[in-house]
Amino acid sequence: MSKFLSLSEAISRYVHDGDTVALEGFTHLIPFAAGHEIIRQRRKNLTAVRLTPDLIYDQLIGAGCVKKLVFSWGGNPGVGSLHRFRDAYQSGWPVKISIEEHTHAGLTNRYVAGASGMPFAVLRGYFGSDLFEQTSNVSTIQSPFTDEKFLAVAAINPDVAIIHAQQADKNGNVMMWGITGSSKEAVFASKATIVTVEEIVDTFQPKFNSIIIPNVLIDAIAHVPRGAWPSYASGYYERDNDAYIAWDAVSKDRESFEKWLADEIYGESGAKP
Amino acid sequence: MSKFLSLSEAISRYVHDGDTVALEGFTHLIPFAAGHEIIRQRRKNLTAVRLTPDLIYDQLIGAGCVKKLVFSWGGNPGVGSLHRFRDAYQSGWPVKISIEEHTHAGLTNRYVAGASGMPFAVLRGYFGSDLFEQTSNVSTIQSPFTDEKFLAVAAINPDVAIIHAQQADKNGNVMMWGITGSSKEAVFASKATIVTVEEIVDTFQPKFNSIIIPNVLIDAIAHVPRGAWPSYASGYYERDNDAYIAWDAVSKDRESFEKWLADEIYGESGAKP
Amino acid sequence: MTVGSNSDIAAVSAVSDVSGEKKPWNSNEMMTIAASRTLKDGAICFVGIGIPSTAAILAKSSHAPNLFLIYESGTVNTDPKRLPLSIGDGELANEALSVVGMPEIFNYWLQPGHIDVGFLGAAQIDRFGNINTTFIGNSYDDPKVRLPGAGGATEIAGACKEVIIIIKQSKRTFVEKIDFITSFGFGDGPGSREKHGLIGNGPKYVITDQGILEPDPVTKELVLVSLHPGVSVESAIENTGWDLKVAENILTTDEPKDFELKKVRELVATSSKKSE
Amino acid sequence: MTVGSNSDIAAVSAVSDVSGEKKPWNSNEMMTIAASRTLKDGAICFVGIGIPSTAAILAKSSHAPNLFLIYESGTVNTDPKRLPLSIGDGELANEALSVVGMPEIFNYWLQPGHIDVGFLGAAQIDRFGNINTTFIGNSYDDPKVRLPGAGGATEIAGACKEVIIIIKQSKRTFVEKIDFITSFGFGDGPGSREKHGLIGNGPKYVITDQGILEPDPVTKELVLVSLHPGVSVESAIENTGWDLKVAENILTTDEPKDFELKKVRELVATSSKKSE
Repeated sequence: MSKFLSLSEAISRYVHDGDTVALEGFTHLIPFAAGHEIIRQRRKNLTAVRLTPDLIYDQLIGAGCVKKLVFSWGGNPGVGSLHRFRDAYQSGWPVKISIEEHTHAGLTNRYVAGASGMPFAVLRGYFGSDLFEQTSNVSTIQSPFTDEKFLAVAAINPDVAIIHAQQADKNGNVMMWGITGSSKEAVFASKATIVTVEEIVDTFQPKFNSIIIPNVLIDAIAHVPRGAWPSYASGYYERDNDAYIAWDAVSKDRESFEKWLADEIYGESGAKP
Repeated sequence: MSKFLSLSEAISRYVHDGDTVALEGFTHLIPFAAGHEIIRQRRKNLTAVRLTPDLIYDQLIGAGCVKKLVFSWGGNPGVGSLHRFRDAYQSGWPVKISIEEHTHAGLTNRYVAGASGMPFAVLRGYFGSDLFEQTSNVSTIQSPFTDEKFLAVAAINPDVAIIHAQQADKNGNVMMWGITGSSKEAVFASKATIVTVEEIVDTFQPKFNSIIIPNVLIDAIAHVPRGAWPSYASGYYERDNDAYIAWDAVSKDRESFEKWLADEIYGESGAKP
Repeated sequence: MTVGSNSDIAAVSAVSDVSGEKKPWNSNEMMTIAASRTLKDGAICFVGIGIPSTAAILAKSSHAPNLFLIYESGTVNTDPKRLPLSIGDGELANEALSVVGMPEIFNYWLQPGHIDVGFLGAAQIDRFGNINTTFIGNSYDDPKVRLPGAGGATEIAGACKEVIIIIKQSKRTFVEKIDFITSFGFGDGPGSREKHGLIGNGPKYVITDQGILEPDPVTKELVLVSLHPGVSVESAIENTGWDLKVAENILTTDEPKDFELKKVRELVATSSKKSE
Repeated sequence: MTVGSNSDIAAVSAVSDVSGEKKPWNSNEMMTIAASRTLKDGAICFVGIGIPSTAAILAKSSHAPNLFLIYESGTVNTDPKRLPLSIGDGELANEALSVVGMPEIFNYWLQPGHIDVGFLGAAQIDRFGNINTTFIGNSYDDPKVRLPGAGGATEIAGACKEVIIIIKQSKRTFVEKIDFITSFGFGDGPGSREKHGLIGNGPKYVITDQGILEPDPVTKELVLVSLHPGVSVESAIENTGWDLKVAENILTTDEPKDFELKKVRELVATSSKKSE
C-alpha cells in the first residue's frame, strides 16, 4: 500500500545492493530523478532491466551501480551511442557489466509473464535471428494444438519497479497518460514499486489514454516535480532535447563524466535543469 | 476499414450461416439489436461464442440460429436459468445444440490468443476442475524454464465479432467506456467486426476508462440508438432490469417464447422498449 | 458460479427461517453478516453479486472502510452505494477507481495471487470444500439440472489467498460426493492443491445458514467451528450429507448487531425496489 | 534498430552527395522521397524515427493522406506535424487516435500480421536482405563496435506484410556475410522464412543512396531495379560487397518533385531547429 515518502527515503527503503531493478518509461516519463538518487546512494551490483537503456542507464552504469544490463535497444535516441555503457561493457570501466539482450517484443513479454504470475510467456519472435543463440531466458515451446514451434521467454519479476507518473491522488493512487510503454506490466511484475509524480491532486480528471495504478500495487510515492527531466511529462513539460545532445559530449570520456557526477549528482546542485 | 451501414445490411454482409460469431459485451453494452437482426435474417448453424450467454444467446438459441455454444457462464444474471438454452441443450428444441464450456479466465485467454495471432495462450487454470476433462480446446503445456505444467487454451478467431459501443466518429473509429469485458480482444481476434453505436460524434471527448477501436479493425458500423437495450450503455441509459426479470416468464415455455419471437422480432414492432 | 451470479438476489427476500424459531433476522441476513465480519480492512477482495456484495458493502460501511473490491467485470477498487444487480452493473463502474479489461483482471490481478479473499457460492460442496456449479446428475452430457458453470470460480478457487464459500446447508448441498468438481477446494485432502499447482490456500471459511465451517489444519476436512444463534449441532449434522466433524470448543456466532441488520436490509430493500 | 532509432536525424543534415556531381538534392532526401513513394494510401505502417518518419509524413501530405501510422511506443494512427525526435515523442502521442501499451502494440498489432509495411534500417545487410543492428566484429561478447540492438526490428522483419529497408550502400554495409543476423530477411534463400515460421513476406524494397533493390521472386536475392538520377550501375556495384545482380531493364528513379523536396526540407529544418 502506497506511502508518501521523500525520494531519498523511498530509494533507501526499496532499492538494495544486488537487486533487480526496472526503471521503466518509454521515452516519456523516464524516472531520471529516481535514477540519480540511486547513484547518490551508491547502490552496487544492480541487475538493471529496461527496454531502452538510454541516458538514465548510461548514468547508472557509468556511476558503477550496475553489474548486469537486461535490455532490448541501447542508444541515445536521436543522438548516438551510450558511451558509458560501451566503456563498461567493452573495457570494464568502472566495473565490468554483463548483458542479456532481447527484442522489444521479447522483453515486453518477459514483463507480461511476470505480471501474469506465469514463469513464461509465448510469442512469435526471435526465430531466424542470431539473438536466440546469445540470450538466456529464451527457449522454444511446441504448440499443443498445431504443429508449430514458438518462442518462450522467461518471466521477469524485478525486486523493484520505478516509474514516473503525472499525478497521485491523496489516497496514493497514480494516474498516467500518454505513452506508458511497458510500465503497467513492470509494476504488476515487481515485488515493490516506487512512483515519482509531478503533482498530487485531490481527484483525477479524465484524460485520453490514461491508466490508473491502484495504491495496493505501490509501495512508495515521492512527489518529484520535473522528476522525468530531461525526458518529458505530457501535460507538464517537453523533452529537453538539448540535454540529450549534450550528454554525448559529457559521456564521451571518463573525466567529463566524473565531473558531471561530482557536479550534478554528488554535488550540491543535484541534477536539476 | 469501417463503413457505415444499416444494421440489416451489416448483418447480411458479415454474418453467414455456419459462421463462428462472438457477440461480446460483459453485462454492459450487449449488442441485443444486432442479435435480433441475426434472428430476423434467420441465420442457421452458428457457433456462438460469448463469456456470458445471457438473454441475447437464449434468444438466438431459442430462434434456432445456433448449433454450438462456446461459453463460460450461462444464466440470466440476477434472475435464474436460461430456459431456451436448457431446452435446446437438454431436449433439442428447436434444434439440438452442443456446448464447449470454459472458465472466464480460459475463454478470455482464448480471445487473447486469437488477438495475438498465436494458436494458444497459457494460464494457471482448470487444474483440479473436472472441466478440464470435458472441454475441447484445452491442453497442458510444460514450462520450458521450471518444472511446472500449465493450461494451454486454443486460440479462438471468430468469423465475426459484434459489439455495441457508445460512439463512432465520422472516420469510423469507435470509442467505448465503462466495462468493456473482453470486447477489445474479440475484435482483434475476429476476421470481421460489426459495431453498433449509440451516437455518431464529430470528435471524441476524454472519458475515464475508455478504449478506442481504430477504423482499420472494423468492417461495419451501424447507428443503432438503444442497441444494447435491455442491457445498458454507460452515459446513455441504464439497465432495464424488469426486462431481465420478465424474460424468465417469456422464455419458460415454447409457446410464450414463440409469441415473443413473432411479436417482437419478426413482427412489425421489432424488439424496442 | 460466484455467489449469486444467478438468483441470489431473489433468494434474499424469499428465504424463510431454517430453525422454525422466531428470530428477528433471517438466515440470509445471518450469512451475509457472518461473511462481512470475516473481511479484514485493507484486504483485496474478489466479489460476486448477491450475498458477497452485500457483505462487502456492509464491511466497508463499518469495520473495513478500506476494503478493496474487484469484480470480474473489470471494476477495480469500487465502492458501490447500492447492491449491484449484475456483475457488471453500471454502479460498479461509476464508483470504481478504474475499470480494466477482463484479461487484466484474470491475468494480472487474479492469477498472480494479488487477491486476498475470493467469494464463491455453490450448488454442492463436499467435505474437502470442493464445489460444483456446473450440473446436477450423473452425466455431464445429459444432466438432470444444468447450472451456470464456472464463470470466474475455478481460478478464484485456485489463486485467491483465501476463499470464502457461502452456501445453504442441506443433504442436497452438503454431499458425500459432488457430481462435478467445478472449483477445487482441498481435493481429497492434504497435498492435493500442491499437486495441481494451485497457488492460493483454498477455502478458509464455509458460511452456511447453520454456522461456520473451517478446514482442519492437518486433514483439510471441513469442521463446524461456530453455530449461528438458535441453531443446534444436531441441525447442522442433520443437514450434512457426510459424517460432519464438529469442533470440540464450538462457538456461537455473535448475533447480528442492529447496525449490521439495518445496513443489510437497507441494501436488499433498495435492490428489490429497483427490480420491481 | 528501426531506422534512425539512433543518429539518423543528425545524419540527415550532415550527409554529402555520393556521386560528387552537383545535384539540387542530397542522397538522404532522395532516399526519403523514394521511400515515401512506396507507401500506398490506407496502408498500416510501422514507423521509426528519422527517414521513415519523414517519408511517412511526406506521403500523408501528398498521395497517401490515409496512411495509418503506428510507432512501437504505442501511438496508433498518429499524424505528426513535425518530425518526432524520439520514438515516443510527445507529438506522436498528441496527434494519435489512441495510445496503447507496448504489449498491445507487439502482441495485438504486430504479431498477428495487421501491419502492412514496416521500415527498418541497418548497419549491415546481405544479399538476402538479412540485417544486422547488433554489433560489428567477430564476437558477440567482444565486439569491435556495439550497436543498439534489435528494438522492435526482429519482429517487424518477421510479421509485417512488407518490409522496407533503408540503408546507405557501401562495401562496409552491403556485405557478403553480416556479422550477426538481428532481423531475418530471406535467410539463405527460398523457403527460409517458412522454415522459421515467419508470417510476413519479408523485404519488399531496399532503398539506398544508389537506388532501389527488390528481391528476385524466385531466388530471393536482392536485385538492383532502379538507380537514382545521376548514379551509375558501376557505382552501385562498386558499393556492394557481393556480386550485385542488376535487373535487365533497370529503371531510373524519378527525380524528386519540388513539393517533395520542399516538404522534406521543411520537416528536417524544423527538426534541426528544435534541437539547436
